[in-house]
Amino acid sequence: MALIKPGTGWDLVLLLIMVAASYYYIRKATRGEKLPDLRRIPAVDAIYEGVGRSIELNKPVHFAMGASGGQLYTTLVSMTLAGLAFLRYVAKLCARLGARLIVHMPYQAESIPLIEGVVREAYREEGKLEEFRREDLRYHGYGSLTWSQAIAASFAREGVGLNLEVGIFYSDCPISLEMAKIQGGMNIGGTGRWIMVYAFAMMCDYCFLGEEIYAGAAKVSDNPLMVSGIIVEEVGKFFTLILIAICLILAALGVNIETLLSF
Amino acid sequence: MNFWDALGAFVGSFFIISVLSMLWKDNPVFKFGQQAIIGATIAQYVLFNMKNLLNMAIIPISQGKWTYIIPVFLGLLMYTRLSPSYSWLSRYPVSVLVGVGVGVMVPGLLRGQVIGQVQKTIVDITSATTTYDLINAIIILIGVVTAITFFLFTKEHTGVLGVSARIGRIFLMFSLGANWAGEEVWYLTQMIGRLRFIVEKLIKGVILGAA
Amino acid sequence: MSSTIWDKLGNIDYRILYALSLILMLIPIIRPIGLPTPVSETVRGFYETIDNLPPGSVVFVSLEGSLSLLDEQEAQYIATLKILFQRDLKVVFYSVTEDGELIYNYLFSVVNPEKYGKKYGIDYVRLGYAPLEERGQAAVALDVRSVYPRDFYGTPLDEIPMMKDIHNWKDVDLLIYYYTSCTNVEFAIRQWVIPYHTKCIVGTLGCCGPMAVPYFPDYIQGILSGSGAGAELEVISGNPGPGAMMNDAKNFGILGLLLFLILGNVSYLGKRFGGESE
Amino acid sequence: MSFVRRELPTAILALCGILLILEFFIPSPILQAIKSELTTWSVIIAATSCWLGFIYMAYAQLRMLGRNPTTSQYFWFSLPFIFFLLFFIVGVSFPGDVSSPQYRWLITYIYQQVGATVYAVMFFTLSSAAYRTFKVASIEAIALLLGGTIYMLRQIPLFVYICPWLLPLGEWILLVPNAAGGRGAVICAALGALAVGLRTLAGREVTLVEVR
Repeated sequence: MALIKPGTGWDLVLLLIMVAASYYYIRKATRGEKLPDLRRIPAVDAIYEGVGRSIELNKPVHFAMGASGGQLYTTLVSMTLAGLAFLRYVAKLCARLGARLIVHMPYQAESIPLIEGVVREAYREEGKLEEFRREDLRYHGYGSLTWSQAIAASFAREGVGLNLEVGIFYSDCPISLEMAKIQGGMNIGGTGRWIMVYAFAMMCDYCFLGEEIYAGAAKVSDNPLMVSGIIVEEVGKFFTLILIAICLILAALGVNIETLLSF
Repeated sequence: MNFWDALGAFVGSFFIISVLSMLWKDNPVFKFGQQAIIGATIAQYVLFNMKNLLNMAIIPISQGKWTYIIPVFLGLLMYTRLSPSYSWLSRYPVSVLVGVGVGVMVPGLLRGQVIGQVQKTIVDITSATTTYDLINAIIILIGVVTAITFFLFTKEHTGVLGVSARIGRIFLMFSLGANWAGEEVWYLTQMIGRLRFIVEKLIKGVILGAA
Repeated sequence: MSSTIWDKLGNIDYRILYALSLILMLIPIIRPIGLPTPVSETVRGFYETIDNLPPGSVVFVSLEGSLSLLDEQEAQYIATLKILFQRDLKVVFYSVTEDGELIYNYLFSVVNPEKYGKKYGIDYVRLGYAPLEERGQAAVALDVRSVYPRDFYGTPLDEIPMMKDIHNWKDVDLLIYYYTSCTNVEFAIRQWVIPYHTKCIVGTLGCCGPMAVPYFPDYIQGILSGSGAGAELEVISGNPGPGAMMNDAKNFGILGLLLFLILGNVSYLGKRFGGESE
Repeated sequence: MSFVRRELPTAILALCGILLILEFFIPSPILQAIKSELTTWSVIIAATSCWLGFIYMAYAQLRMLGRNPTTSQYFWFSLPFIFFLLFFIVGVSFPGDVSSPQYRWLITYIYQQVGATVYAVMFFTLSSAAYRTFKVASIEAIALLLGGTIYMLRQIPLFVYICPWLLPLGEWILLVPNAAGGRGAVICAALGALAVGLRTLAGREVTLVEVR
């Protein structure tokens, strides 16, 4: 019997490289050594500005992870976690600066404990636990249709200063983002699902293009351990580029790439 | 047309108009539809999940599959979030869920979205039979490589990397535009379908049909 | 501060755009116009594949559909059903989604087989619903009865005259494969076309079409994508249906947006190059 | 106490994740059985927690009513509950439950119409967004504009009739530049997600660790 399943060899190589890189950089980060600098992501800086704007206008800050942004046990869990990192950041900012935060929760009820935990903890860390309001964690029912309507209604009735949407988005963001825009809100957001990124690119004042949400999540966490994750990603990207180059050379030499990459 | 179909035409049209009126401004008709549908969809969500729970846990447990008591118990722990002093208990079910999530996510990403994509990009070139195919495959390769360089975070986008990242950005924009167009026309069809419902079922079917 | 004409062109109230589009769409729905519909290669392939079948051929129709996406495929279904019933073919319908059976119910109420002189059990059979993923399609190809021992109405397949000689892929002359999840086209290709060289034509959503195009015409002989393809099929087969009206409404509905795109760019260019002239 | 509150859940998370990843690589019936058991567990856990949404919705509605207890507020307050009961009671009281014709009627004429209309509304919101952003302002914006309009017109029969070359050009945009950009973005997003996954398994994901 083979030790590993056929066709998974290269996957294992990539995984091991990423694991090794994670180990190396997490250790480096815990020791407090200096990690490489990251380029700026304008959308991250804009969140602070947006919260300030909301206070000036005396309008609430809205946060959403998508109608189905609470997926914990599916292949999209990474985006849920990235969304939660942004939620933690914006909740802390709101608590510190005194803005009202309204969270539009996804329909997956199993994610609610995590969402409330993150918001409550953010308020606690800022020493403003008494300002945490559970009724501002809104649940809008099942599916993107009711969610889109409810979020649009909330913008119209309660106003919107900053609308931050990071997480898993299907056909729900085109309505919520445009409605925030029409109500005079400032939009910041992004998703890892490439097929929906166009809506963010077109409707947001600042947007995270695809995987920038992960980098952004690490940046807003203000934690060297999270930042080390981006460096790990970079290792993966360089590996991919090198793999493409090597495959091209081998292909030119007549090696069958299809069989090579499916060992 | 029987009574229920006619009533359906009215109810359906009312809800269609209720949603469309959101584009004009917030109004009582929209608010009615929006509040009602929240209740309706929560009922649907609960029904759907209770059915799952019955089929996947309660019936198997009654047939002697005792291990399923554990996930039911873990699921109940989720409700401890409502009490501040016991809320930490909800970390257990969340941990199982996220653990399973990461466990199914990582393998899927490796094969389908990294190695598989690299493989496709290279094989497109090696398997091209005409010059046209070959040129296209090379354009795709350039697009993939430059798009990856656009996403590099540890290097400032200047010099060669700057040019490459710019080209990558242009490819990404093409992709965003095409995605927009696909969805736009698809939603247009949906809009036409709704107008057809009102015109054919309500106006032609009920109002004119009854007259 | 007075705003120039360019500013005004760039800041028209969106609600005017919305209203304009709505009115434009309504015109052809109330009064169909019949704008020309060009027939594309992939739709021609779809039609000709059915048209070229010898009389008595067996056609399997696999339907993965969802009621909320019906607008996009309704015209395809109706036109295909009409073509199938107008010819001397034996058709087996099955669905892989729960909504599929509801769609069949609706379709058979619109395209009544009796009107075409077709009898249940002799000219066509409904097998019902089974949640077939890729493995399910493979099982149907190997042995229909392993997945559908009985038909939709609960009759064992062996008691149905038409099904007596239909057992597996050897007895299937054509597979018509409808799907709504873009990558599922590969199920049909991997489980029917590559192993058994079954002829296969597919119907799908507009957004999925381009992903099926690379398989045409080597693996699949025809593609219908979106309601537009349904209209084309109506034209080529000479059966008018809902597709033509959908097409007219699409042609009209997009005009408002195009006008606004032009206005937006005129405003931009005007501000940039002729900003001073008020 | 800290161990039960913090380390143990993190260890459970890592264990579940690593077992499932191992299952992908190692051919073993035991791992396969564990995987299918764990995935079933997840669905059961999620299904058990389904009432949480209802509780939060009810809580928010109650608080809103408490702040402004007028007659009209009572009406708006009760509306979601009335429809909840309507759907719930119809959904459980007829033979066939949610497959009964009565429940299907509710779904067809309310749920589905609202769903499809929400999709339809997006045609309008995307149109106004395009009006705002599709400007010939920079090379990137032109790429967005070209990719968008050409592929849009390719799907409109009238324009294909007037300019037949829109068909191959639209297809080309979709299959070449769109595929290229999309593929690069997908690869990078996957690597980002991988990094998040590994960090989570290592118990270093801040949002998960901090929640009490």
